[in-house]
Formats: sequence, C-alpha cells, structure tokens
Amino acid sequence: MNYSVAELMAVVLSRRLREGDVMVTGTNAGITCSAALVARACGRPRVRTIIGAFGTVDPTVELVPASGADQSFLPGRVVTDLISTLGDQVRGLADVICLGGLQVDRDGRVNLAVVGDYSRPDLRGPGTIGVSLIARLERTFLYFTEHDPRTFVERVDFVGAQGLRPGGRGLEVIVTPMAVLGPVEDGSRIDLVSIHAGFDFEQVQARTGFALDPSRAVVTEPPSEEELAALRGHPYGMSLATMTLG
Amino acid sequence: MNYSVAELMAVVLSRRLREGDVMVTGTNAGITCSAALVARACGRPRVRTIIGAFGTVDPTVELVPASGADQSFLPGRVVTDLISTLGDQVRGLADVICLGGLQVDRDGRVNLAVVGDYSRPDLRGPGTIGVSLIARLERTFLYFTEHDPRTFVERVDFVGAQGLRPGGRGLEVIVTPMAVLGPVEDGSRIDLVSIHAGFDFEQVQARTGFALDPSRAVVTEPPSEEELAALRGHPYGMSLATMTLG
Amino acid sequence: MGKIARRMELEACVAELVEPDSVVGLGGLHFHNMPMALVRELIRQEVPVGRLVPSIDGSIDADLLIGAGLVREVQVAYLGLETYGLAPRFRAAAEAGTVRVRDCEEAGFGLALAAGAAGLPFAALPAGFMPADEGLPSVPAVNRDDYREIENPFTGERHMLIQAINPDVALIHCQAIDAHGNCGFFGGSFLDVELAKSARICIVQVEREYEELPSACRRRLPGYAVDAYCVVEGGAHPGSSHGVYRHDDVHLRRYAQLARSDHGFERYRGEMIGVSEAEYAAASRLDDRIEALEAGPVG
Amino acid sequence: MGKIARRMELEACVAELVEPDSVVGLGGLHFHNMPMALVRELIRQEVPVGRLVPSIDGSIDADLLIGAGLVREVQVAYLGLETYGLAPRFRAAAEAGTVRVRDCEEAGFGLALAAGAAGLPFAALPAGFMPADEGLPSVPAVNRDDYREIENPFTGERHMLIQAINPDVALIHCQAIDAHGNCGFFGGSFLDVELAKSARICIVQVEREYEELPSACRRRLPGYAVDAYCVVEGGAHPGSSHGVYRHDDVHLRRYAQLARSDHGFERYRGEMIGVSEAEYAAASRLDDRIEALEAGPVG
Repeated sequence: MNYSVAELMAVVLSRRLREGDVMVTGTNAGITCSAALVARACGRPRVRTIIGAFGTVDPTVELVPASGADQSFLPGRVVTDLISTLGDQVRGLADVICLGGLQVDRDGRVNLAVVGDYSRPDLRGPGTIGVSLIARLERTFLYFTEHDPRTFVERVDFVGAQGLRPGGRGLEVIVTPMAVLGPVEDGSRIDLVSIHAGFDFEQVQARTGFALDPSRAVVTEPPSEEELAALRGHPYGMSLATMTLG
Repeated sequence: MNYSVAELMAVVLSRRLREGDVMVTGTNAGITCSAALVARACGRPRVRTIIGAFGTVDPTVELVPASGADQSFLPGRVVTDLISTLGDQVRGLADVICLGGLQVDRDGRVNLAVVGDYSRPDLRGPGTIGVSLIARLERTFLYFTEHDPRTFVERVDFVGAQGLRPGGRGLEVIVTPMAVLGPVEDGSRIDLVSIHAGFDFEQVQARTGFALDPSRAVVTEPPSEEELAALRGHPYGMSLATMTLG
Repeated sequence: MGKIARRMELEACVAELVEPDSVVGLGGLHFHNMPMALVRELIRQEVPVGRLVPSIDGSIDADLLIGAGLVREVQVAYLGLETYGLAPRFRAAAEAGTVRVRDCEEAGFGLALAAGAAGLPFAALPAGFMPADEGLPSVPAVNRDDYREIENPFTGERHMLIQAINPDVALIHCQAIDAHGNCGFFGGSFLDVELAKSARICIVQVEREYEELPSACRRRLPGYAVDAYCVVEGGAHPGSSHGVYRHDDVHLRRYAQLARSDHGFERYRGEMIGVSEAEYAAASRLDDRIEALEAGPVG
Repeated sequence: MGKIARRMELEACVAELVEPDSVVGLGGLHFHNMPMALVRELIRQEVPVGRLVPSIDGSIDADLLIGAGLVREVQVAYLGLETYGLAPRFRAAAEAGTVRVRDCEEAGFGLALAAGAAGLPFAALPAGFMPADEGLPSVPAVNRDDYREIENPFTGERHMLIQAINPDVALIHCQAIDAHGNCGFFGGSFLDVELAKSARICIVQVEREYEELPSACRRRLPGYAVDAYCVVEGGAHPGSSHGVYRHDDVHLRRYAQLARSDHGFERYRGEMIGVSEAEYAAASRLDDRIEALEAGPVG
C-alpha cells in the first residue's frame, strides 16, 4: 500500500498516544492532529488535542492551518484560553507536548535558542519556548520535516529543555522523514528506534550528528490499512497524502 | 423635600465618587449602585461599577438583588470574571471598594473576623474578606444599615484591614443611618463628618463606641432635587425610597 | 495526566472518591451553584473532613458540614449566609473551639487557588501586605500555615507569600456536561474552574447531560480536569443553580433561623438530609420549589 | 486608578504616549492581531525602545522594529516568523550583537505577564525548574534580570521566581470598541488582556467603533484598563485581524525573503512604511488585500 512520508510520520506518532492522552500542539499541526485522529479511530477514542494558542480542545477544523494561532483553530469542543492552557500544562493535566527544535542532542536536550556561543551566536533561533513545559509534561514528542545533521548534534549549544529525564521519562519519540529516534531502554541516551522503508542505516547516520547503533536499524512498521483508512477518512488527515515536507 | 435614609446614604456616597472612578461592590449593593447612578447623572458620567463576584462592569439590572452573586448581576456592559477582577483591584485599576464590617475603630481599622479573643472568640464573624484589597485600593467606602456601638469601637479585636492609611488615604467615608464618619483633616483618626437631619450629637455619640468631637456636628447636606431625580428616575434607585434598613 | 470523566451515582462519588480526613474544596459562591447534593451525601455517609475549603465565600454548604460535626479545620476568606446573616453552625463551632479556623484574606485566597490550579507551589501577595502593627491579631500573623515571609530577591524588601491551595477533592456544581465530560456554567463560575483544577480529584454534580454543551454556557471546564460526575437535578438547592433556578429564600431563611440552636439544627438535619437525595427532594418539596424558582436565561 | 479611554489619532498615540527608551509590549501572537499600525508609526517617528516585549510569540512586528534599529533590548519567549521561518532582522541583530536578548521560557513569560497584570511583583515558576547541569547555557542561568532563586519558605527547597512584566506602554490590536472604551476580540485574545493591564499605559488600535460591543466578541478588555485608542481599519495587516481578515501570505512571504539582507529590509521599509498609514495602505494595496482576505466569523 502506498503512503506518504507525512502519513507515516502521523501514524508513528499516533501509536505513541494512549487512551485518554491530552496532547498539546500548535504550529504545523497537520501531522500531530492527524496522529490524534488515527489514535481515536484505532481504539483510543478519548485521545484529546489542545491548540495551545487558544486552549481549543479537539478543534473542529476541516483543514489544519499551518499557523498555530490561525482563527480556524478556534471552534472546538471546548475553548478556554492561552493562559489557562499554560496552567493546565504546568499542573500536569496534559500528557504530551509536540514540538520541533533547532538542535537535539544524544542526551535528549532540546534547543531552539542559539547555535554557537550564546552571547554572540552563529545562528540566533526564536527562543527557549516551551522549556518549562517540556520539563513538566510527562511526555514530549518531537517532529522534524527534515532529518538534518545540524539538528541532531552531539551536544546542544544551549539547553532549552532537558527533554529526556531520569528513568527515560520525558522525551519519548522523535520522528523525521527518514527515521524514528527515541530513548534507549535504560533512558540514558537517544538512539535509533527504526528507519523508514526506503532508507538505510548509513543514510540516517550520515544525516545524524551523533553516533547511532546499527544493531537497532529495524524498519519502521508501515501504516496498517486501518490506520490509513482513519487518516484518509477525514479532510485534514487526507491532506497528508500530498503534503510536502521541509 | 422628603427622602428616605437609604436615599440619603446613597447620595452621601455619590458625592464621594469622582469622574472616572471604578467602584467595586457586591452584597446589598442597592445603596452603592444607586450612588453610582446619582454620580453619573450629576456630572460624572464616567463613574463605573464592578460587581466583584462576576466582574460585571456597569450591570444592566433593573432591581439590585441583595446577594452579590445573584445571576441578575450578570448582564452588563462588559463581564470578565472573578479572578481577573481580583487582579484588577490589586493592580490598582479600581479606585473604590465598598464594604461593611463587624467592627471599625477610631484608627480606621476594619474587622469582620472575630469579636473577643481570636483563639476563642465571643463572636465569630465571616472572615477577613477584602483585607488585602482595602490595603491596595486608593479609597474605601464603608456603609452600615445600623449605627451600632458594638460596630464603632475604640480598638478592633482583629485587624482585618488597616483601612485608614498614612496621610489620610484609604478609608474615606463611613455612612450609617444616623451619620457620616471619616478621617479628620490630618488623617490621624476617624471622627464625625456630619449628622443626618433628625439626629443630634448625643444620639450619635451614644451609639458610637469611641469619642466623637461635638464641634464637628454639622448637618448632613440633604439630597438636592437633581440628586433625588437621578435616583428616582431608575427602578433600582427608586427602590431606595421604601427600603428598610437593619 | 488528562482525566477521563466517569459517570457515577451520587452515592458512589462520595463512597469511592472522598477519603476520610481529606482536604475538601466546595465550589460556588455564597448560596449560588453550591454542590449541595454532594454535601448532603457527605453528611449521610458521615465522611470526616480534615480541612474544608469553601471557595472564597462559603455558605450553608460549609455550615451544614460543620454543624454535622464532620469538619476538623476550615480555611476561610468568608463563611457566612450573606444576606441571611452569620453562618450559625460555623459561628457556634468556632466560638466553642470545636473547629479550627485558618483565616485567609480574599485576594490571597484567590491567588492561592489560582496557583494551585496552575501547578505552582505558592503565590506572591501584593506588595505591602504585612501583619498589622501593635501586636493586634491579623492575617497573616494568625495563619502561619499559609502565609510566609521572604526577602523579595529582586528588591531586597520583605514580602509575603501564600501557599497554593490543592485540595484532595473538589466538589463542583454546574448546569451542563457533554459526552466527553466537558462542563458548562450557564451563569457565574466564580472560582470553580480554578478549584476543579487545583484538586487531585474533581467531582462534578450536574443538572443535566447534553450531547454537546449548549451555547448558553458562559464558561467551560474541560473534561480532562474532571474525574467523575453525577447527574442530580436540583442538586444546588436550596441555593441557586444559575440559569436553571433561583435560590430558595424560604428554605434558606428557615435554615438560618433553625441553625441558631443545636436542637434547631438537629431538627433541620433530621427532616431534610434523610437517607438519599430522594428523601431530601420529598422533604424540601424540591420539584415544586425548583419549578416555582425557575430562573430565566442569564444575561 | 480606573482609566478613561481617550480617542486619538494614530500619530498622536505614539507622539504623546510613547516616551523614548520605554519598555514597550506588543500584543497579538505570531502574525495574528499584531498592532502593526502602531509599530509602523513608531518607526516613522523613530521612537527608540529601551526594551521590547513581544507578547509570548513575537513576529514581524518585533522584527520590523529591530530592523529599524530602534530596539536596545528584547525580552523573548519566541521571536520568529513561525511558518515563514526565523525572524531575519532579529537574527541578524542578535548575531551581530546590536540587540541585547533577554531569553525567557514560555510558561515563565506567561506567568510574569499575568503577575504584572494582577499587580504582583513576581511569580513562582513550576517546581523543579532550575538551570541546566554541566554549565551549558540555559534559562534561567543566562537571564539574571528576570529569574532569581529563593528558598521556598514552605518546604525549604530551592525554587525559582520570575519577575513580573510591567511595560511602560502596551500596544494592542483588537476588532471592536464601544463608546466607553471597552474593547472586544472577535477571535483569539492570546495574552492581550494581561499585557494591556500589566502596562502603565495601554494604547489600543481598533478596526471599528460600535455603540455597544457586538456579541461576536469572544473576550473583552474593560475600558478602565485603556488609556487611548485609535481607529485604524486594516491596522493589523500584513497579519490577520481575527474575524475580520486573514493574514496576507504574499506580503509576509515577501517580507521574510527581503528582510534576509540589510538592503532587502531597507527596500521593504522604503516601499512600505512611508510617512503615514495612508502611504502604507497605498503601497500594500491594503483595501484590495483586506477584501481578498476577508475572514468569515470565528467559530
């Protein structure tokens, strides 16, 4: 069965969602909202999505806008507001936060602030957004539309958040167009989880700035018929079939 | 011209309201809402009222309910919520808070918590409500439906709030069915401001638990025609004509 | 963790979810939107409360529990019957020393509850808020449990903090709930959303279930903050349920009168609490009263 | 003190109310509900900004001011063009060291703004929030202005506080205002109400005046928190004004492209800013664009 990279990424994330999860998302949420869609259709009907900018729970949008603060995200089952949604995340009423990043390192640290020296950076990024939230939420999902060696580094230049916490808690999964990364069993570091069909270990290693363990190079389980049907049964899930990444 | 005690009390308070004032009120707000009505009609059109329980600004109620949290108080020009109204008061976006009390002393302290020893009180009152708000707002208006010697005491048994602050700020006026009290010129203590027509100094002193200065016993200026017309031109203002106090 | 709201019977909500000697928060304000059915059920099951936290302005809800001898300690900004006078059983118990009182001031109480709801351990009080001079008792001097002084690290000045309020259980009344446990308030919501989130366990009693929350809802509590709910029509009586019925003046006035004496309170309790809400409904003529008190839509 | 909102011209709002070297807060989120007309006017009048505080997620609003060389320091949780990439002028200035960056994390930023709005001097951060180990730079280690450590007086544990945000001036965009200065947001209001209240002076630019706020308003800012307002149709362009028009993808894309280079930015500035909003309207074909981008009602 044919599927797009975006569809595969959504399905990978969907499998990490557990019944009752509350997932916070925002910018470029096509993939994350679709992941919730698949999870709900595949036996976890109580998975919930919050759009952070509005506090919209389960937005009723037809097509997911790129901007996390687009007005299309306002209608939903319940809408609260930005500040109470921040509070809900700190309080631990949400389970999963979905983010991107400038850099992620093998210790699971996430950086969106600077590349290079902090006081005179080579690249100044947008900020440290979400750091205390990553530190408070039980689980973090990271997703990237490119698998870039500048993103996956040995050691971040700035600690936006310690994504991976003691005992392997915190950062749970990183999905890219080439592979799935995540904490190893004892939670001590980030390594390969699987490689998407069509790529091999050398290709992934070449685009990853820290050493991966080749023995972990299994193939990402492709979307099942049920998963694809769930995706394609909804307008925004359907849009992933033709989504261009990166 | 005839007028009721409640009408006089509303008019006394209305004269203290300045253009642009934001006044916070709640329980038994018939008199305070009417005071705002009179002020608006008499040259201060931008006087605003907030019902604290809801954050209702300028409620559009026909008859003022006794309870400060009655649903009739919900419609208004703007409705926010309880917690942001608390914040607005602390922030100093409101000017005046209207309250009652169990005890007020000559130093302008207000007590709603206990009479007698704190740990084993003779009378346990409702609490210390509003204390940090009195301390934050520029001006406090107190109003009582009885002029009771147990209310006006030499020294409170518990400091709910230091109503009168250095320089005579804070507690601005106390109105009862018999008299008006307030800080003396240098702000050092509470004394008489005026006595309502029909009462004399001895009567007021007999019902006040701290010494008043007889030289201050002027007559409360009665409501003007304009003030009474403003009151009686609105359903809730009109209700004061027949309101029973105490 | 996001919660999944379970539909349960009133009795089970109390029996299964309210541990003896818990910290219990009560929603509503004055005699509006009080979780009265849950309160009556606590009395029927004689569940002792370690600390009662009536949300900012407590009323007959807290007074009943105190009168029933179930409350060891009560944390109050205001506890009274508002337009019906003082809270008679609270007054009697506090004067007799049979209930411990933790006095908070109103702004601090609100800030403490908001901090609890937002997962923060404490909140800053407004600058300048300090114990009274001259050794007179005052908040915060009489409440060392909840108020502490620090040096403001930005200015070096003395500054007071208040501890967050995080009850074990919050009892909330609202008008509507949808199939996903999302709750809707037709009128005031006071500090109910904050209280619901601040508690470890949130129990909601609701007037009616809806497929989707009606547009009459002025504020909403997301279902991910709700552990369990029970449907109890008239559950806020003798208080109001905003947008559904007004408070029962006759009933409240009678309570205020009876509860002034021990035997009067026992008479009220004996007549009204019964063994179930059905008995309460019969004793209070609930259906008639609710109909007579029908509230128009809010606003 | 309760404020009385004054109706003023856009030019006068900036000339009379924004002091040079002030702390200036910008409302909106990403490229939605940005106070762009006020931002362009700051550039026209060349008002230097001591510290710029774009509300939680800054965008082209902050980037323009930085590109114009008016900003000494910027306090950010996020400053970027979201779906259009990094903020090019912020990036260039930060890399060249010509703007000082005060990094805050998102939750702390929100808490600091809420504390500022509520008149509190600081806010508690969540427990466990501490500088990163191993000496790698992190918030709060790199921002000693806003973050300080205390001993939690309730537990004895180390705990971080964040200083309240209280700008001198807040610039807010909204859709509606009534005759009493009460403001209404048809769509998202983000942290705009908090920002408005946190500032000493609050200036609002609004799409349209109404006798009474329309029911389409999802959130309201009371007029007692507003110092002055100006009516500028299309004032949030090239961003969206929720419920009125959507963001201008073509314009934003072009800005993101041009602003990558100094001369590209100067070209944009020369073409677009002009001497008045009328010139901006002509250069950006504002009327056509607003019409083409008309947004349906929200929700």
